[in-house]
Amino acid sequence: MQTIANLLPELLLCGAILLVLVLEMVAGKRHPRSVTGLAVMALLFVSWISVRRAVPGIDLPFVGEMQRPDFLTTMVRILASIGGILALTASTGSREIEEYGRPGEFAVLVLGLVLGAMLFASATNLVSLYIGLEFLSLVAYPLSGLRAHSKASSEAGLKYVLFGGVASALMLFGMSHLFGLTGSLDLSVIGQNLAKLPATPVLCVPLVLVGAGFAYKLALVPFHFWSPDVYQGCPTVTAGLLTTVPKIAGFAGLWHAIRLVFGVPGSHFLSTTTMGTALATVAVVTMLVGALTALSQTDAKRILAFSSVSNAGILLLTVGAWDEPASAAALYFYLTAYLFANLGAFLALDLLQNDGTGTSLSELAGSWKRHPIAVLALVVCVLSLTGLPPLAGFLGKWNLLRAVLDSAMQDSGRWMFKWASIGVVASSVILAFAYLRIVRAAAVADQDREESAGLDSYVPSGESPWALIVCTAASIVLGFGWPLIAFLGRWFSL
Amino acid sequence: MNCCMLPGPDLLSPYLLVSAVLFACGLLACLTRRNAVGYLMGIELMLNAAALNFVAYGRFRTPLEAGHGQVFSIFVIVLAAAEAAVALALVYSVYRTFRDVDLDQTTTLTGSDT
Amino acid sequence: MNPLLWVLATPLAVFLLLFAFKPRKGGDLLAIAGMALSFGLSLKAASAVLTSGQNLSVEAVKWLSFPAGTGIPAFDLSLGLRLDPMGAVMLLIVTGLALCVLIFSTWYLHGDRFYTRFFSHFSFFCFAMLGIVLSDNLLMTFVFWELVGVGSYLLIGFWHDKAAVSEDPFYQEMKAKDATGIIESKLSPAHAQLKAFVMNRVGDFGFLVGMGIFLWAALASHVTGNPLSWENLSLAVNTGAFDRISFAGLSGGTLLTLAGIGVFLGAMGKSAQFPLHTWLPDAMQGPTTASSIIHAATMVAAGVFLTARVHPLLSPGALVFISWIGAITAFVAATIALVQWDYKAVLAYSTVSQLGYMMIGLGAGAGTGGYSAGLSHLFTHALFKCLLFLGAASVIHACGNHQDMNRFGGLLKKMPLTAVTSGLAVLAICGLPFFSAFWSKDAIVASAFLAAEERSGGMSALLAWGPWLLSVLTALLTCFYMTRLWTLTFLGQERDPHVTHHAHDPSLPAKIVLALLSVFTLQFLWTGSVNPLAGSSWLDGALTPGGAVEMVAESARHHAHVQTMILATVLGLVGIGSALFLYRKGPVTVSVKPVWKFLANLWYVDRLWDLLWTEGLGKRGGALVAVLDLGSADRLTKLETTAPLSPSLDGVVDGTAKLAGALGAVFGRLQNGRIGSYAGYATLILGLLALLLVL
Amino acid sequence: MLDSLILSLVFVAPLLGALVLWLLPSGWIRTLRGVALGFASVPLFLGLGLFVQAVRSGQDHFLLRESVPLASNLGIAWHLGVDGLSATLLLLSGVVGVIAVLASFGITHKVRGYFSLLLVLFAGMNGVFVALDMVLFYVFWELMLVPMFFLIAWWGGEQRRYASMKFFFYTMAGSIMLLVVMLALHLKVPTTGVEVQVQRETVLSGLSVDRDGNAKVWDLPVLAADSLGHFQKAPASQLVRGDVKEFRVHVPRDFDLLHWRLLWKHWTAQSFLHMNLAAFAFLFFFLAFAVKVPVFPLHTWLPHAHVQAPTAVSVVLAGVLLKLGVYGFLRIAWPLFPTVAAAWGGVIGILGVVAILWAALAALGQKDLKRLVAYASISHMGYCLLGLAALTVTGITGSLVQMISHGIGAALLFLLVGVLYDRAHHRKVEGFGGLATTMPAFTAVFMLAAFSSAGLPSLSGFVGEVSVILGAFQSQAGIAAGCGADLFRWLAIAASLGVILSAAYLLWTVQRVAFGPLRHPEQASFPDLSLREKFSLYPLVALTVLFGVWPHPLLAALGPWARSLSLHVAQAIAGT
Repeated sequence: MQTIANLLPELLLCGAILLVLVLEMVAGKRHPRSVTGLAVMALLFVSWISVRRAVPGIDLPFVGEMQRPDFLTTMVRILASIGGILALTASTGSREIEEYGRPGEFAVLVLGLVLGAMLFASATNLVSLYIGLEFLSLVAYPLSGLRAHSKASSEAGLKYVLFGGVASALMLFGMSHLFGLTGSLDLSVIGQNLAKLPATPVLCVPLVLVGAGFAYKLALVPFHFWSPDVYQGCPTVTAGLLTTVPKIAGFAGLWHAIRLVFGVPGSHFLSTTTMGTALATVAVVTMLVGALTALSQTDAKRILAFSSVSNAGILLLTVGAWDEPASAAALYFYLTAYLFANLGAFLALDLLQNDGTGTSLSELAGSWKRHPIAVLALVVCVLSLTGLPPLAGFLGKWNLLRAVLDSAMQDSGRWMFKWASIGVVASSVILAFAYLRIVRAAAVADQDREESAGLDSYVPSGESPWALIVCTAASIVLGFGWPLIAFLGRWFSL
Repeated sequence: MNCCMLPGPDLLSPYLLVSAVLFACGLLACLTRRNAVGYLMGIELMLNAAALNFVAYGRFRTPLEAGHGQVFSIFVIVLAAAEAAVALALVYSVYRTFRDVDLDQTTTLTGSDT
Repeated sequence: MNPLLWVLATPLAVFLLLFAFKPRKGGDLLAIAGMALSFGLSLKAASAVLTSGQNLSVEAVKWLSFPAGTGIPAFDLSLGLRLDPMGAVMLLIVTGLALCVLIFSTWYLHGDRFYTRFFSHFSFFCFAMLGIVLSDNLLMTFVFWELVGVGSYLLIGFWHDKAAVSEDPFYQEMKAKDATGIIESKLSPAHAQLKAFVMNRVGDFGFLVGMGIFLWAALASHVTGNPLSWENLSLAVNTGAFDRISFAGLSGGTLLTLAGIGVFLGAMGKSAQFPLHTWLPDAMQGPTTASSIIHAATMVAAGVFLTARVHPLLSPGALVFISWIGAITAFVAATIALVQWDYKAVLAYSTVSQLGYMMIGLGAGAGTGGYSAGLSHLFTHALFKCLLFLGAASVIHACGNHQDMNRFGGLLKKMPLTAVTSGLAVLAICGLPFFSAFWSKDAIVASAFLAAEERSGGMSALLAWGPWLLSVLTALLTCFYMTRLWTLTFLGQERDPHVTHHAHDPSLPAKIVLALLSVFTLQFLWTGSVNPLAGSSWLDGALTPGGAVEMVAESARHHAHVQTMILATVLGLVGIGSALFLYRKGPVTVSVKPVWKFLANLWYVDRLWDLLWTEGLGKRGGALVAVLDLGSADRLTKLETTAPLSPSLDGVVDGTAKLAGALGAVFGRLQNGRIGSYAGYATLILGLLALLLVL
Repeated sequence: MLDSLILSLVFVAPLLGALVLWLLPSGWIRTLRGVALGFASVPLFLGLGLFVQAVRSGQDHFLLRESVPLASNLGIAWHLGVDGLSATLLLLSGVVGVIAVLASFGITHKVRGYFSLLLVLFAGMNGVFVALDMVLFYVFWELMLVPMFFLIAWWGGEQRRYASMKFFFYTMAGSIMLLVVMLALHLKVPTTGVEVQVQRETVLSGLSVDRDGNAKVWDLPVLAADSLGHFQKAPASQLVRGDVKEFRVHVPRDFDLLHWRLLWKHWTAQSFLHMNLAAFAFLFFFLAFAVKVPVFPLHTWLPHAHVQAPTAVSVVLAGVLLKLGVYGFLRIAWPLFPTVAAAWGGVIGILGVVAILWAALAALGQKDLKRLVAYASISHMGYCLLGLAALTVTGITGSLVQMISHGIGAALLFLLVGVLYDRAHHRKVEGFGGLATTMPAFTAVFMLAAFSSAGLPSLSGFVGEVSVILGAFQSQAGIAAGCGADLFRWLAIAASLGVILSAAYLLWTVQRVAFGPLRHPEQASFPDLSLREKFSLYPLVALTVLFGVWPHPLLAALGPWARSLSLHVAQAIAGT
């Protein structure tokens, strides 16, 4: 019972989902807002609970060997719920979502996504891992295919589900062989059994297959192809949500899995160094491919999609760096900064979209005349993604590089990470150019077509601007969070 | 591995072979089918291949571990069903918008066109 | 306050006042008063110096001071004033002439649009010039050197909005036919001032390098005080500072020669020595009175003055170089002067030629008396050339700004004073006995002779005797073209009445100035005796070089002088006679055609400079580099849209960006929208990886 | 605490100003201008006060310095300080800033945004000049990027988008590598810190005494070997007596630029990515700063930026931003890696001279006045590089003075081009001619500016150039760079050629624009300088003449600084 209590947030969310469904039935038509409101309340409560339970240094015991809500997980829970709250708030003013007309369903899906994220983040068992992954996906598919009557949206949904299916199948196949190899579903046991095995390459195949599943969730090369199409096609708010919350969960999950499986001292099997090098290689390829591809894109959402690919690569370094507390702190802060900046950027785009324009750069041209504030927010968020001081993104990047280089210098075997750090700055420069094209289109370029031709100005009802404002403000304020990263470093090292 | 050295007629390897073939078929289907539904079937095949593996591996281990395997395979079946449901819904919506479920037609989202 | 400071400060104060307040009228009086004041003070100071032989000086003030570094002591390039006998004479000449010219200008420029501006700029020039005369170190000399350049820049461009002579009908009909050597479209005050400054900069480049080497040497020998002061420099050189440093494998004497030649390059620029002389004739675009002092009497002589200043530092090698440059300049300029129709142009080229003479003298070295000869020629020339220019001013003014000698003639009756005074000056420059140049110029030729005798031991006869030979030839030419000038202008009958029939002598003050100056054409004023062979008595202090020199035997010098005297007189009479005979009736073109053309085209030196410098480096080279840097003009217009890649630095930068973009596009093309191929790529790569692991 | 408060003011005031502007209604244009001017002038007064102090002291030490830990376990501190160099540059940036604001009064659209961005830009500049913590330095360094981008992109000319993108991308590409470099340097110091040997002179340069009379360099206690050879805290008296030669200092792991000055030996022993760490770091610091200077061949962004930027922004760009590059060399690259700097001195000197000549020739070939002046800037910054590479006191002092005088001179020239542009709405050289008749005052200032940057004695341009050239002649740096002792003399000679070229292109321009007959009749109606223009031009003219005639303040403030740098490098070379 005590251990179940450690899943309190998850349980609360389940309850919330039921409540929302009920409320949807009862009052969905008359007070659509109330439904969203309830969902937001629930998430607020959950995050409050999580904050209460976020005690540095105290890892809560396993929950039936399935979940292990350690400090990182608890913190991730907070992030995920914040993401959910922001998305829900934004949805109330988003034309795309409003037109869909069933706020309840959207709310449920968002809650589900957050729940899935929480489960995936703390999974310590093949089963819970797989369920978490599937949960995330199964909620994400309808989210992206939300606007069933729009070609783009439904195509996005379909692509997502088909590609996701293949990926999860690969993962599952890998899992099955892993099970066969080690005779256990528990990651820590798997780790211990693997440690006894010799490091023959063949034995790595199942691991690679399992990795494929993660790669798909995190959109790492070569499993990133789906992401630009899906993010471009699905509603912008959703895209914002899908580029952040699942990634947060995915990295937390990967973090735990890697450490449980390979963290066994005196292992004959793959050493942490080898593992790190492999991850770093994937990371470098991912960040460069993502950045370079972003250069040639002409749609703001696609640019952001590829940038999220590149960012995933950068984040992957912290997982491989293995310098436990420091890289955990780095990972977490980067994720936080990334959440606000990236979600903010998408929300801003959504706001600009509301009066019927698309998100292609040519259509964005001159939008600063129509929505100066929204464009300002967009610029701030994008610059934060660029990693310019004094914005949050810079701090994240600085901290991440610090952790990565630190671990690289402690172990000469991790030479790859030194090059990876060069890769990080290289991809940042390339990405900067891509981001700058968004800024230029939205904030500098004049409208080529005459002012608001055929644009019915849609007044964003509700509180949606607040979400954007929060994201922007956070992107600025966190930039001064030097003490905060210092604390994070200390907390995670406890 | 020790499990493969067991005496008696029934061996692990045939199971593995079957599941491997299943998996290959599924993957092939995914890569070649231009029809969304066909693609889905491919996925189902792969999932089943994995499920089979779980049961098979469990079969040659301690009862507890066998249980683990079977439980997992049940989960797999359930989740596969759920996924199929969602997928088919999306296929349907694609059909409504495109009047077609040919995957070569549903390619409006590429970097190039915009 | 020390008189020297007043001498220097007064013109500056005048300039600042006039520049700041730009008074409608009274500016001229202020300037004259100021100049009179500084002339009076100069008299006082100079007489003190010349009689006592003691230098006057003003305490140096810190200017550029640098703390000590590793191996280099702390040093302070300070500013201080020093007046020695040589400077004293120069000081008198500068202030005196300036005063005269200012007075003359009140008549000459009367009613000009920029009347007052002339006086302010002129005062500025005087300030700078006096700075050179009084400076006690090399850097300060350089500073005022440049400021003098600015002064001349301002005064050449005095009529800044005047068009080029290519649009001036008078000029068009005056110019010698097929005289394409002059680029008329680039001959205007605006062009001339630019040309003058940049040409001087070419020389100053050498000055800077020389100064750099000298400073380096001086610091290497740890002198105390300002390492560039005249004393410290000669101290450093005499204590073998140049043996302590080496550059480009050179050391000691050779390096010293290099440094000396470097500084002399500066002098070449200012003193219009071949091949840097081309700016001076163009400078005639300025007001004639300005030319009379800047481009005839003092500024151009500053180069000679500097060379004399650094004379103790010059190695024998440098001296040979100097005498050759001087000789070539003297000869080339004289030949060009033969064929000019422009009254001022003749004077300009004769100035260049005479400056060449001075350099020959200095180049001949101190022992041969060349040093003193060169300096004394600087002084005498300053006076009679100034007189000639003022005469030119009154002639040109009288003839309605015509400068064409073809249209003059018979002015003797109309403007006798001008004619007589100019005549005296001509005789002086011809160097006939009892006239000033007889004593200075012929002394130069004599010293060249002695120097040649000395050197002929060490080097080929041609190299040794060339300067002397050229100087003798030039003596002949000088007499010829100067007489030609005077004859064509003042003798014969009026050739173009409606040019000359209003002609009359200038107003009284101007007349007085002319008369006053003409007095100085007489030799005894300088030497103190009517005996042509007597050396100067009261100038001795001014003309003795700094540092110990062993003189050539008195007898030898006397011998040389006598020879030269006879030679020069004969040549002079020949030149004068032939010119009188030829031009008594009016202009005639006597010469072999190609030679005439060659000379009329100024030996094509201007052309060459224009080709290499202005057109070549300036226009073509500049344009080329510009394109290599940013790409074609076409590219620069299309930057915003589709800039074509061009082989330029900037193009390379954009090229790399484009390359990255292309690479990205390749990845982007994989994104074909087909989910099947996506899964394909993914599993393919995965499969390869698995394969890699299995095998 | 007081020190860092005062110092923070130099960038906090502009930031506050930006905030205030943001709160004001965008309509009140006069108020906005007034407020901007007010807040921009705060750094000016501070700078002036500090500069006067620096001149008075005539020493190389910090007039104000304070370090407050920000995130202790990250080794980051709020470490600000001002010495002669910073003070002089603060004064420059203050003057240029105020004048830029004055020159911006012509801006009429989006006034509020314009001025707030301008103020943020100032904050960045001044911040860099006072920051003594690497991270802080970097933050301020990058802070300038965005405002500059928008200032060009919004208020710029017809190709402003291209120019702004190029500026942003080029500068960021140059500097982002510093992230890795600074972390590498930081992490190569053990967590417990490292004990390094220091020369006595080094200690004396930052000597302070703690309560019980023990010597400290900056804030670190100095250890000296006692009779038993144990290293104990050294009493200051012992240090001054100079009987002990060998000292040690225990340097913690942090980002303190002053501490980092002590670590060059430690880093030279480390390696990073198969390269010597010191060399690696120097290379990237050099690149980052070289882009800003700009050093040939990394200069091609500058002409675009200048041509497209509005006048006032060009003024700031040429007046201060380019100086930041050289400041980076002086504050970080050279002091932190003296041996590497010395070893690469030859290449750097050559780059400087190539810039001088190449840019001068390019300037000869320009048809656009602004682009011409831009190339003039590149050419003149070449002297800074040469003097720096020469490593003689004279040379370094020269390059410092050249920075200041170029800051004034270039600002002047850009303002003058702006004056023309406001009247004619184009900048083509051949589009003008004979303006002297209609605009005498303008012509006078124009000539003075041209003469000044052509290095005419008695104007500020001369002092820097001549010192650099003379310094190069005395330089032995060629030996340390392994290029032979003569190298720098040849370079000095080549640099002297620049004196001819600069006179050529500048005076040629003056001639084409101002002299000769009036070429375009419609320009006869051009008004001469307006009162506002005079207000922005004459102070600079005054400074040019002042520093030209009486360079003593500059030399007194900068000379000692140059000396200590020169000695620092010399000792380092001797030490290895």
